[in-house]
Amino acid sequence: MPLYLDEDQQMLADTASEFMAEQGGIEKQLRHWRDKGCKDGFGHGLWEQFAEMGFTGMMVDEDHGGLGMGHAEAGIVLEQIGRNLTPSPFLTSSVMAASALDAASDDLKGRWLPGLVEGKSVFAVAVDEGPKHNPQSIKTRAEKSGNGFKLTGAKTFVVQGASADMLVVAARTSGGDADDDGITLFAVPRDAANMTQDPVRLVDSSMASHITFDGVELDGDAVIGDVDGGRAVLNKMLSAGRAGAASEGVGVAGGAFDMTTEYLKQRKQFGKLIGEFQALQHRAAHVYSELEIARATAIKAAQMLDEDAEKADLIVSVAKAKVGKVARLAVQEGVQMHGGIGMTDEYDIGLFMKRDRALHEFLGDHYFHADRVARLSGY
Amino acid sequence: MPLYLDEDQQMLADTASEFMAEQGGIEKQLRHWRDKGCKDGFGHGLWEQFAEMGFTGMMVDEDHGGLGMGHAEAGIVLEQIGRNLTPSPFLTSSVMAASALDAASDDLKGRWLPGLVEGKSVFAVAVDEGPKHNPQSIKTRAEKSGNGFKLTGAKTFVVQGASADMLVVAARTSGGDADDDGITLFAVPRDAANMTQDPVRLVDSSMASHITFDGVELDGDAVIGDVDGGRAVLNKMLSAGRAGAASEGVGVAGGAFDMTTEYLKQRKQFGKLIGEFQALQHRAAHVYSELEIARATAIKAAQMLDEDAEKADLIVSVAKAKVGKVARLAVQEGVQMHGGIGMTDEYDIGLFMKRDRALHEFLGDHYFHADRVARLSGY
Amino acid sequence: MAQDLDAFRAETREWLEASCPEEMRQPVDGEGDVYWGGRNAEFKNEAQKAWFEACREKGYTVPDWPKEYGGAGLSPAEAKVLRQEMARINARPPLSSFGIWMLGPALLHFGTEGQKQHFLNEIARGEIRWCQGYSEPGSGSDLVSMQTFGEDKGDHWIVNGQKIWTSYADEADWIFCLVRTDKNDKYRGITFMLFDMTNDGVSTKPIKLISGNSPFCETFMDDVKVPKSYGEGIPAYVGEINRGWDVAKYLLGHEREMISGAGNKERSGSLGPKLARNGIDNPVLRAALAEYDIDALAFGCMGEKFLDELKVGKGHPAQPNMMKYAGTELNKQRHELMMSAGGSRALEWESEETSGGTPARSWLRTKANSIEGGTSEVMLNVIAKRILELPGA
Amino acid sequence: MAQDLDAFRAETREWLEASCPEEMRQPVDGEGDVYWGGRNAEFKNEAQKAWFEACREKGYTVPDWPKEYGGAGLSPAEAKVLRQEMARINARPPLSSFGIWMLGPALLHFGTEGQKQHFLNEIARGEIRWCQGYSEPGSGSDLVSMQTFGEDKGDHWIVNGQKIWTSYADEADWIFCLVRTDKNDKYRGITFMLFDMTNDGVSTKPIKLISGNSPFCETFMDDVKVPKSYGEGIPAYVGEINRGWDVAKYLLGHEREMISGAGNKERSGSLGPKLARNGIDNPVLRAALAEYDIDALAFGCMGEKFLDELKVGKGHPAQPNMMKYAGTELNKQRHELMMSAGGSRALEWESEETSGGTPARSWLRTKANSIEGGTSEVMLNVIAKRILELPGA
Repeated sequence: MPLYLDEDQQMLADTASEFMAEQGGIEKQLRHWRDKGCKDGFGHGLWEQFAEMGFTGMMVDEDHGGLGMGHAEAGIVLEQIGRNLTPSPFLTSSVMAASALDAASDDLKGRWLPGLVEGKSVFAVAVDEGPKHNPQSIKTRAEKSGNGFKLTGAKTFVVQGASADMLVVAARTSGGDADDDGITLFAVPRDAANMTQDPVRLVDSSMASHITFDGVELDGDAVIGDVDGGRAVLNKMLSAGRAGAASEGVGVAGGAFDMTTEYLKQRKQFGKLIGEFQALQHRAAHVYSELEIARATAIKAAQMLDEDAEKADLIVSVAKAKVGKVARLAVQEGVQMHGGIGMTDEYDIGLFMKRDRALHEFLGDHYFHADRVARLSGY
Repeated sequence: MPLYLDEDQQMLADTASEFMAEQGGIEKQLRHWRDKGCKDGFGHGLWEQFAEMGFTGMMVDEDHGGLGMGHAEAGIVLEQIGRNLTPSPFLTSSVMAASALDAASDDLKGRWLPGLVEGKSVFAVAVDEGPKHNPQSIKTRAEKSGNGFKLTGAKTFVVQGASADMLVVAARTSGGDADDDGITLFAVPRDAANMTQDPVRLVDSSMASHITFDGVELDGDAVIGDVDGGRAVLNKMLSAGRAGAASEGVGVAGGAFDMTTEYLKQRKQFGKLIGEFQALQHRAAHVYSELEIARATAIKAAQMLDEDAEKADLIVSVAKAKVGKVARLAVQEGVQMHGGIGMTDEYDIGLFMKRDRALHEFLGDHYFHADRVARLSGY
Repeated sequence: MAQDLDAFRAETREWLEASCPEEMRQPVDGEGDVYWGGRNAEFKNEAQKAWFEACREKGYTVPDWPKEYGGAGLSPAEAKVLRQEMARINARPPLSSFGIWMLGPALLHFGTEGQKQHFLNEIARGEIRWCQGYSEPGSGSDLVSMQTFGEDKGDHWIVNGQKIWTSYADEADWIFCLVRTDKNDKYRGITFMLFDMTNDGVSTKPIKLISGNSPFCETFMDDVKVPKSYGEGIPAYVGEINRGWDVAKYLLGHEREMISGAGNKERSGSLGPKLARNGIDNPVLRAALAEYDIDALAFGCMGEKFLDELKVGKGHPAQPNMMKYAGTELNKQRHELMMSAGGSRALEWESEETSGGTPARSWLRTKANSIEGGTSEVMLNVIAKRILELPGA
Repeated sequence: MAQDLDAFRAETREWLEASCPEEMRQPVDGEGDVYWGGRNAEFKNEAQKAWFEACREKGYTVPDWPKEYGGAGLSPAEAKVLRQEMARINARPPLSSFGIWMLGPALLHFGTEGQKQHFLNEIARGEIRWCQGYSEPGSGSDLVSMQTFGEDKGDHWIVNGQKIWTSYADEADWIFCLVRTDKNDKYRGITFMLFDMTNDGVSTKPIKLISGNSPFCETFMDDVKVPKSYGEGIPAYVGEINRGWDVAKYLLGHEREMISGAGNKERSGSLGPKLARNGIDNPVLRAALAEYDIDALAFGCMGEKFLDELKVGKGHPAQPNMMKYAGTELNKQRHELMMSAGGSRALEWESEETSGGTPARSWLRTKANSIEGGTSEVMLNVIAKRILELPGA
């Protein structure tokens, strides 16, 4: 598969770009909900528009009302989401939870997928248990209890957890804290008893929950996939999320970079456009190079997931790490080159820096993925 | 002690600077001996001139004919050595071996120090046993044998080993490979039987030996300090060498940087002096900043050794690492800014890059010292 | 001499023991703990008041200023002892102000005797809170291109224009302000004016920063009447008319020196040991911390060298620019690493556990370090020109 | 189509099996293993000769050139199959030359039919070894400022001047050379001339590099007589007189594309797994390798995207400049890390264990990557100007 967009993908990119700029723009969405102090951190109306565009169920197979598209196409939408800093549950619901539900029973699919496709439901994923992403260690336990399970433990950094109708929760049903085996994924409905959410606003104005499970009773049919065999589903969901986050990160970096080059062409100091200063030109050209490389890597990672390629895991981590480093560079250079006004809330460039921080941390920062690249490479 | 040179030190700096530029310059020493294919890699005549200047024995106490100066003063001479790429056994003989001999018996001092002070003798140190510096692990063994010891093992990267009249060899007399205890230092004369040297030329035109000890018989009075108690002496010798190498590295970096800024003021392209291009100006200004910081750190490390300060070890590693990083930056920017002619053997800038490589590797590169900084800091 | 200092130290220790309330021996935890003085100042609590008043009586709000201007007239050595002893018990500064940090040094250097008597005493006693009017929307790095204009009306000027980045202008009483008084001379057409913020035509508007805080304002001047004198020997400007750029340059240098010196402590400390308390599991993050610690500890050595050289007048006069550049870039990196080590917890913007998002807000605040007081780019330009003497720089 | 390719692959495999001697299926280990052709060429051994001659007969020294010019006329898809099959058995290139890489593409694009017939066949058959005369001592990055002058004498020029960085000029037969033919027009006053290095007045002097090797020369032209034509329809210049800069620019672009593409394989591979075979004990070095591997594998993705886009004419025309910049900086970093991992052993300059200092010499050689074929600084200038369209760039 060539590493550029084919005709269909280019059409999708154009559609997504236009839609997101018009409906998902910073003024209309991010600032609007932020300044209102919205408890969701995103607009349900926009989510329904996502559904009308076919985005919400784009990775759901056609038998369940979706479009049966792949990571490459989701990445195209995510790049536009990133570029416009559009707050939405797309990554967690339509990419990650959808990936997990792909392994679920027909009953479970029938229960949750229609709402997703229609843009009525929002899903969240509960994996992390500490401030740094470490999915190898799962301490939240689900013990057999009658016909079902009883869930005990705590999760953190559950993005949009409080807005979610259903949470995909990774729990341990057997084995030790860091074992590969013994993981089970559960679809936990929002109204489950003995589940307490403590939602907090994050630096990028999104909401994330600390969640406590204090003996949450779950039916046996809440299990996604096989009992004790959830690691593979979890890994697939994480890969989908990481590749998606990489694509979104390319958008964040690209948006920040475009704002910055525009500013270089407008702002005058010392009687010159600041874009005329060679030191800034070279730094901008360097960011451009890095950004192109990051974009290619994100596309490649998505394609490899779609092809179920052998080294997909490695390249997904490479993409998450590379995009992480490059987006950080792009927002840092963006704020610095904007000078004083870059520090003001009135200008958007700071919003890119904030979003990069949260997105970069989500599902493993570049330190995590650099370490993973080394491990996967055998050193 | 303030972090600038006092009056005496300034005098020493002026003397050393003038002497090294006149007698130890690149044309007269490095290129001369290199182009002759000299098996020593340095000139014995210059070494005798070092003695006349009082340099060879500057750290030897006055009772043994030296000047009783400290690491700060040795660092002043070493910075000039670095700046002129002067090949000499100063660092290994006058700083490291002298530091070890400070712990030796009067007999041993009497045997070796006069030759050093007079510039007649050259010493080398044999610590490393693999391509990466790792003095914690000493596998070369010295077993009791009659009145003395029998040495078996192999050492590598013994700078000027083949030119040395005496080698300070770190060997294990008891304990396991990585134990702190059980190390003994020996003063091994050049003509010791069953010692084989395989001298090789290094990238900077210096010579270093791979040495095999195949049952080398040593008298008991070849022991420097206490049997089994050599770790402390070894550490002191290594600290002296590392702080000295940092000072020399500051000189290498400074010499390369000065050559480069001179070139920026001479070379024209696109109708301008290339030093007028802001991108190069900013890079040069950045190197300047880093270089000043590195210099301050090297001075501080030497002073702390002289004061036997508590955290001297930490700051010595900081200095070796920081200088390593900065000197590398300075030579890389130097070659790049010189463009094509920087790649030619005819210009000196490449010689700075070569010397930096070898010096940076000696006694631990910045990776080694970064790891050590973390360990010494408890993480 | 050393004996005198020992006596002074003992005396100071005793006085501090008696005068500094327990509550004032805690680290400052946010803006609320800082006492800025001024007409509308209120003390947060009795302890703050008592501590301020005790210091004011001793001249310890500005310990190294002469006694006749409200200071304690301490020698540099004595002032250092006082600083050390205050640091020993974690004593908070009794009074913070731009009058102390900025205007004071300018007046001590350029002011008339009348100005010193009048303004310095007010500052030392915390009666007037000052703000600084330098930057304008179109004049950031290129400060000298500023346009705020004062029309000469004989015994007064009529000032029109807009300043930006005026710290706490909405809470300040007076402003020291660069005003163009000659449009024909870029450098020699600026006057360093002092005037009351309650004058007609002065208005302010806070600027909300990405950190969510608003320590800076836009300040508008709309036909503001500024008299040329506030009485016998008290001109309303510092230095000479049209020579305000000399004062401004002096203060910029002073500011960079202060940033270079003052910021040292935090910036030159290693970070790894602190963060390691919560564990550093990731070896790549550990490596990044080690590389940072090398840079930070090395910068600490440079800070020491810089201050040592400053004391004896060694060192290149443009060296503060290098210190400002290196120190601020380092501090940004420090906060990046703190955020990375903090993980998702550090992302929180409003939670109690983070005292209202302190890590994230502090991180964002540091991004201004390399912009305010001269951008890193301007610092590099200055180094290239004045230290390296590169052509055309 | 795919079926045809399968057949071609089978056929190629069979031919290679029969024609490529065992000794030619080893990685090239130094200059001695490369066959450059030319008047004075000597084969290193029988196997090299047999392999070269087998390829020459098939047109496989330049497989994608038309048959009438000595190539095999392979389609891009067929050429790719041949490359793959040769790579599969590690087959060495039968012939290397600047004629194939540089002059050939220029002639294919700008040459007359007569030039193509004459020169391309010579190149394909390895009869003439070419070198390139571009840079001059005063004209590196600013190539167009070159001064070598050809005085028009009617049916010939008299050329005087000096070139530098002429690769293997001391072993080359002919040179393609930029010569100024109009001093009044910087860009439109250069002619792309072809002439014999045995002409009177041409002399060369090898340049010793920091790696100890001398692949480049200085080339001096002292009253060299260059005829304007080598026969009917074979002008002695490519393109038009005074329009050589167009040819030069085309070739520079081609060179950057080639560097971007060709260098990919090594540069886009990860390094950690290779170095880890000897153990990586230091966690900070391991972290640096992981960071490098991320950059290298990511650059590999970019390389793939770049080539995919090149095939269909997508991608910005200045994109090769970006690839050249990123790829060469990466390759330098690669060798820095290889040296660091190699430790003191890698410092050796002459030892047998390092095959005469290969690690160190290769490391030093890479420092030229970001200088030759356009410096990194020039690449960044081009990106700023042509892609980002920044003002005044």
